Amino acid sequence: MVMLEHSGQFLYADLVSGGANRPIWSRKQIEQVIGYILVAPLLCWMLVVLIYPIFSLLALSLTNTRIIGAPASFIAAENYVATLQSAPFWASVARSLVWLLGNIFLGTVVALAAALLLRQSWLLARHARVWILLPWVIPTVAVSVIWQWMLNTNYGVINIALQHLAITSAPLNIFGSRQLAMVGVIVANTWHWFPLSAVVMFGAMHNIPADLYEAAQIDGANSWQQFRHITLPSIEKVLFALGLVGGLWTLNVFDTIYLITRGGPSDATQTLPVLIYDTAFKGQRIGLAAAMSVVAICLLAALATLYARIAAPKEE
Amino acid sequence: MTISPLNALLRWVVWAALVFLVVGPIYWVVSASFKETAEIIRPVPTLWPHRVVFENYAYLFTSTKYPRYLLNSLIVAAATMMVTTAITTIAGYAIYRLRVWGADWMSRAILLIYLAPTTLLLVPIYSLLAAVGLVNTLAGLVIVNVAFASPFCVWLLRGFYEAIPISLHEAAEVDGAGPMTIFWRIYLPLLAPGIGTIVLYAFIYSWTEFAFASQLIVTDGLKTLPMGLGALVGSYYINWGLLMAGASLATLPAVLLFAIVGRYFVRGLTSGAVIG
Amino acid sequence: MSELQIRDVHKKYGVLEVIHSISLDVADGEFIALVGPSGCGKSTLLRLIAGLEEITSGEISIGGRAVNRLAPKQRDIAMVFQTYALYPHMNVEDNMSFSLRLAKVGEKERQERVGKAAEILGLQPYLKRYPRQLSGGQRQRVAMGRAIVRDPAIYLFDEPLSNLDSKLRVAMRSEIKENHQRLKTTTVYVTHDQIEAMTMADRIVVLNGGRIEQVGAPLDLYDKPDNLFVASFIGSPAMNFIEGTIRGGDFLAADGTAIPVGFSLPGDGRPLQLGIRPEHLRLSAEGIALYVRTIEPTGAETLIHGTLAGVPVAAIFRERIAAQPGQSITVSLDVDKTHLFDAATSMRI
Amino acid sequence: MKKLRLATAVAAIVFSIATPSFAQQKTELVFWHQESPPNRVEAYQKLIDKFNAANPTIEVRQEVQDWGTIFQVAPAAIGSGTGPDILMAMPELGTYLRATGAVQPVSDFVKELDGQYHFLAAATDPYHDGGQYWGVPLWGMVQLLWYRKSAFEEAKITKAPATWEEVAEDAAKLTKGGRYGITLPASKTTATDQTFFSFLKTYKGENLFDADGKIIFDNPNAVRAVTTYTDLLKYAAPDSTNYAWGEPEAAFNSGAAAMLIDKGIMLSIFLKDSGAPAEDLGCAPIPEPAEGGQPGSHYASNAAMILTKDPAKQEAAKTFIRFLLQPDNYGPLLNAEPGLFLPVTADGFKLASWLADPALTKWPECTALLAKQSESGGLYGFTGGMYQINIGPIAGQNIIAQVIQKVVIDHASPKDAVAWGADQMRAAIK
Repeated sequence: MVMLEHSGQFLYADLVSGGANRPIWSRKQIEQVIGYILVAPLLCWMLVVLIYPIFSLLALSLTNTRIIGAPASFIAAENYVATLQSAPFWASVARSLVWLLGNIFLGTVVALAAALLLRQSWLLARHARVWILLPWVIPTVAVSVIWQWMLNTNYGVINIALQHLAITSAPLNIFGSRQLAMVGVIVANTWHWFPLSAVVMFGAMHNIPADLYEAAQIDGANSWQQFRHITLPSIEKVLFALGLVGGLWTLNVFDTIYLITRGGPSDATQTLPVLIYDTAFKGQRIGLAAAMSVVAICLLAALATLYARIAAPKEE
Repeated sequence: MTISPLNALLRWVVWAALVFLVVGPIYWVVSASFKETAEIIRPVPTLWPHRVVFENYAYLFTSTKYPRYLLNSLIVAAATMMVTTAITTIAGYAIYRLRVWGADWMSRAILLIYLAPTTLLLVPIYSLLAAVGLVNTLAGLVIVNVAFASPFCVWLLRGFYEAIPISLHEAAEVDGAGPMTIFWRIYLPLLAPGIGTIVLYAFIYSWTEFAFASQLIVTDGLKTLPMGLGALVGSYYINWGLLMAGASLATLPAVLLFAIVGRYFVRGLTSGAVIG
Repeated sequence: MSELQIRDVHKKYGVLEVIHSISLDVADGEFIALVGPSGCGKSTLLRLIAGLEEITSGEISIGGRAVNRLAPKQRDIAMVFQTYALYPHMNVEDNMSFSLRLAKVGEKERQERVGKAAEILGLQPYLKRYPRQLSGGQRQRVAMGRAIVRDPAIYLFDEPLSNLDSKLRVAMRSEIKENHQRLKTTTVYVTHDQIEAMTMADRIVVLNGGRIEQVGAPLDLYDKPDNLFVASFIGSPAMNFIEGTIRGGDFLAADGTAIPVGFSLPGDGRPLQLGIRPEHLRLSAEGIALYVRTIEPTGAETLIHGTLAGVPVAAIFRERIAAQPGQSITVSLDVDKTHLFDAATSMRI
Repeated sequence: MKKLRLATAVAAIVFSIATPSFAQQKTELVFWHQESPPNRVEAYQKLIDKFNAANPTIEVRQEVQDWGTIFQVAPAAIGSGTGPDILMAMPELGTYLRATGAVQPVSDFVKELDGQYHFLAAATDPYHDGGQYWGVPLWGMVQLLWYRKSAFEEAKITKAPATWEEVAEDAAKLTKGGRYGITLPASKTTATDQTFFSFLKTYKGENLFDADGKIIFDNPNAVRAVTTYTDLLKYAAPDSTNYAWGEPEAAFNSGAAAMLIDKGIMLSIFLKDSGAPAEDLGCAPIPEPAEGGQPGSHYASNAAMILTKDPAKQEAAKTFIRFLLQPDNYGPLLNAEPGLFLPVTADGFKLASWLADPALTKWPECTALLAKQSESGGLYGFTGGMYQINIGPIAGQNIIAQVIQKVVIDHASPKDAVAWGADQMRAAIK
């Protein structure tokens, strides 16, 4: 207990001083213990709120539960067989891929362009770094209202503008046609999320040393070459990480699509989360929806692994 | 560097496009909220309200519980923000600095959480919270929001932790500080930009969250803003003016918050964080 | 009493052993320098002493007290880091008094001790400044000040001058030495710069590959290196080596040049290395030919790089040399200043 | 069990000591409904305040839910004990919730009220199953054909169309210069389900099930109804495929469309949203096919379901429902949204407190038409005195609306679309 008054660290001192020279635990061991105590709240939180529900989902997927609270019985893998044989399931997997690729493509392009603009040093650019995030801070419900409203054929400002500018002759029936509906929700979702990517990319670009560009200019590189050979490689890691996290986020987006199109028209925007939601609550087959979810998680994991294999930047 | 007139023009055009893209839709909705309904749904839209009316807002405040929803949203977002920041900051310390056994595994696994589609977890999480009597409480909502906001925050913190030289940690150890003292007196002050970033992220996450709020909350007095806004897309009829006012108001507090502290968020995202 | 004893210390990272059985005694008040090429384990050894790393086996004791499993803060040491590791969010005064505050030293005493250290280091005008507002040398002083206020049993320095420019480095070198002479605190000083070690330390420990090659006073190491490694490491420009054998009273170099060394050894014929420091070559009318490649006159002396007996050598002369690159001069060896090493064991003979 | 009871008793005692004495015997009732627009909530609150003042032993509290999420929220809430004591349900939601076992039969109560006010059969039937009534209807909703008189005059149409063929003709004439002849929803929503059902009913295709509960949706009548509906969509805005509630009304009120098939809600919103005078709004019964049709409309009654198992609360709930149906209160209840909510009792249609609302007095003939149309109304799954407990998944997945989308978006023939829809329905109830 000699250390106690010296350090004022009760736990630490107690553990250390089995007599000043013969501590019970070493510094590393104590750090480990404290480390686990510190990480415990987060881990427990994750285990209880996320991991445990995933397992109960697993249990649910083996029953024929239709409605929460209604009696159900164990039916082994029947739901899985039904899922794997279900054409709508695979169709929505395909739609999810379209949704993913569309968002990644559009999102990356717009965010990159915005990030390049933000890098300029004049006043507007410096202020833009903050207000560009506005679309991201808006609740998804509001985002869906905004875009439904603006893309409406009768009084939507975008359609009216397009006609006034004589780009289209008749109003574009965006959420009423199979192809355009997907484009419409991708645009709305991109608008909501691109600011975050843009700022993260800008951050990565911000850390590129200026002398790299100076050297390139002396070597006679034009703007495109500078972008291609300096900017892009320097933010490669960030792009990869954004692709991974952003991709998973995108695949699991439910509210944007549901609030705008409810998966329609017909089933044109019924991605996996929408199908699963419809199956669970509209079709009243919670058990089947749980099985679909489990299959979906497996597909996502496979996709993420594949992506990591192919797209991971090489470590020097 | 001199800029040719053509380039200058191009630059203005591109910037105008960006401003239009970001602010245009928001302006459109906010301006609509000051219009009469008949003007909103007119086939030829008006760029600004012909007659500025406040009836949509007046109606929103007198006839709905919007102020209450606003308060609930603020409570939930503030609580989510505080809890998330607390648990992810200390967890980040354990994972990225104390390097507890399994730290690499943990930092990777935490992101894998995003594999699980949120919509599917509605049912099991509801049952779980019901079992402990936390459905239809703001606390329950906070618990869920923290769980979903945390993984990204831990991930963000990595760059901030790694930007702090390990020698500072060692110097403090030599100076006589234990692991917790080092955390409080060395890391916390130096992490400020990073913490600013996750604080805002967690706040915005909770602020915009809709799916779980609409599943977990059934009492009107406990609803959050997105739910209140969702409810305005009412049964058999939509009052567009009210909806626009509702959407504007749901946006406003987050915008205000951002106007005040947004630049710290951006600075945090750009300076310390070398994500990868 | 603050002597440091290191007994048979090993350090392994998994299967990789980076410190192989090191034993060392440092007397109270002694200034010890740990030198060696990068990766030799000198920094690791320092960190083991500090408690920042745990030893795998063996024992370290400070002031007679085993500290193996004690945390750094319990070892009564102070350390100055290569990067200074000043707390960026604290001003100079707070940086220096941080350890005192942790130890619950009263406000008055704290101010006193910080004031004294600041006075010694000339830091009084900067006490309220933040590290980012200081120059490199000032930061270095703050780092030292942080150590001084502690009044610890041992100071540990981890290459503290390597981030400074050469002029400042020389100045700080003497300052540290001055402080040591004033405070008389046991000091372990890690550096890769053998000049620093030579000028400052009471004794130098030469490390290589996780082992101690030689321990000794600077000039002992210089004059009587135990082995080829120490011989080549200590001294700048480094000692010249010529491979060959002893034949009679001469050293017969590999290219056949006979170099008179004035002594003979038993067991003639085994391969040897003849070592001679650059300043121990003399100009002489007759002797061995030194083919000149470059000449670097510094005024006080002249440094010549060239070839002697088929091997590259450096030579330093007090005289000015008129020869041009491409020409040859003749030199002789200062025979009592030559060193002989067994080429197989690399040990001194 | 003994321990539990003891604990409950102790808790009850502690509770009663801790609470002020006047609250001692108060029965709390939680009342859920999905009528979220603020004016409706306000109207309900007025009634509830009145009730609470008149009944010091009962405390009713309304909690507003969302039609969009009620199917997922209600069972979860009931299962966890946080559900309501009274819930306003549509028939489909009723069948859905009965699976949880929480819905209480109210046969005697319905009979008592029927003796007093005389319920319409169309209102009570969808809540009658297994010899029991499972809900007390409180209001009904029915559709009419609405049109802009000014547009008709401009197109030189002198009378409202009475047949679907006339609707098509008029729509063709009306469609010009940025105006569409008609607006119909064709999205995957209840809005489409309900609008289309009016067509289905007039084509005598209203029975989705036969007497044995087998799907018989794939019949020629249904194909004719789909054909008519989808043909009319040619005169509607192209984004009708995304119209849910709100958009058809907005299109009509903004003048972008000249005809609309919708509920009586037009009476409450037309003036404010269109900016046009009251004379501009015309109404007509739902048209019928020129040949082989019958009068009909989508008609849905909403009923109060009692979900509490506590007898005291059940009694209190009945007191509250009785209160709502009293002549003084019933009018204000219906006029929470004038025109949209219609009486479900024969007596109700004569009620002065209902008819007095300015929105109704402006269009007396439309009000009368709504009452008349209610008599020929029906609801899929509950036609001809049937009660299909399986209607939930069919309604929930909007299969009927999907049939329309099959034709409009995927260009399937009406026949194939109907056959596809029938298969979907069979799969849904399997």
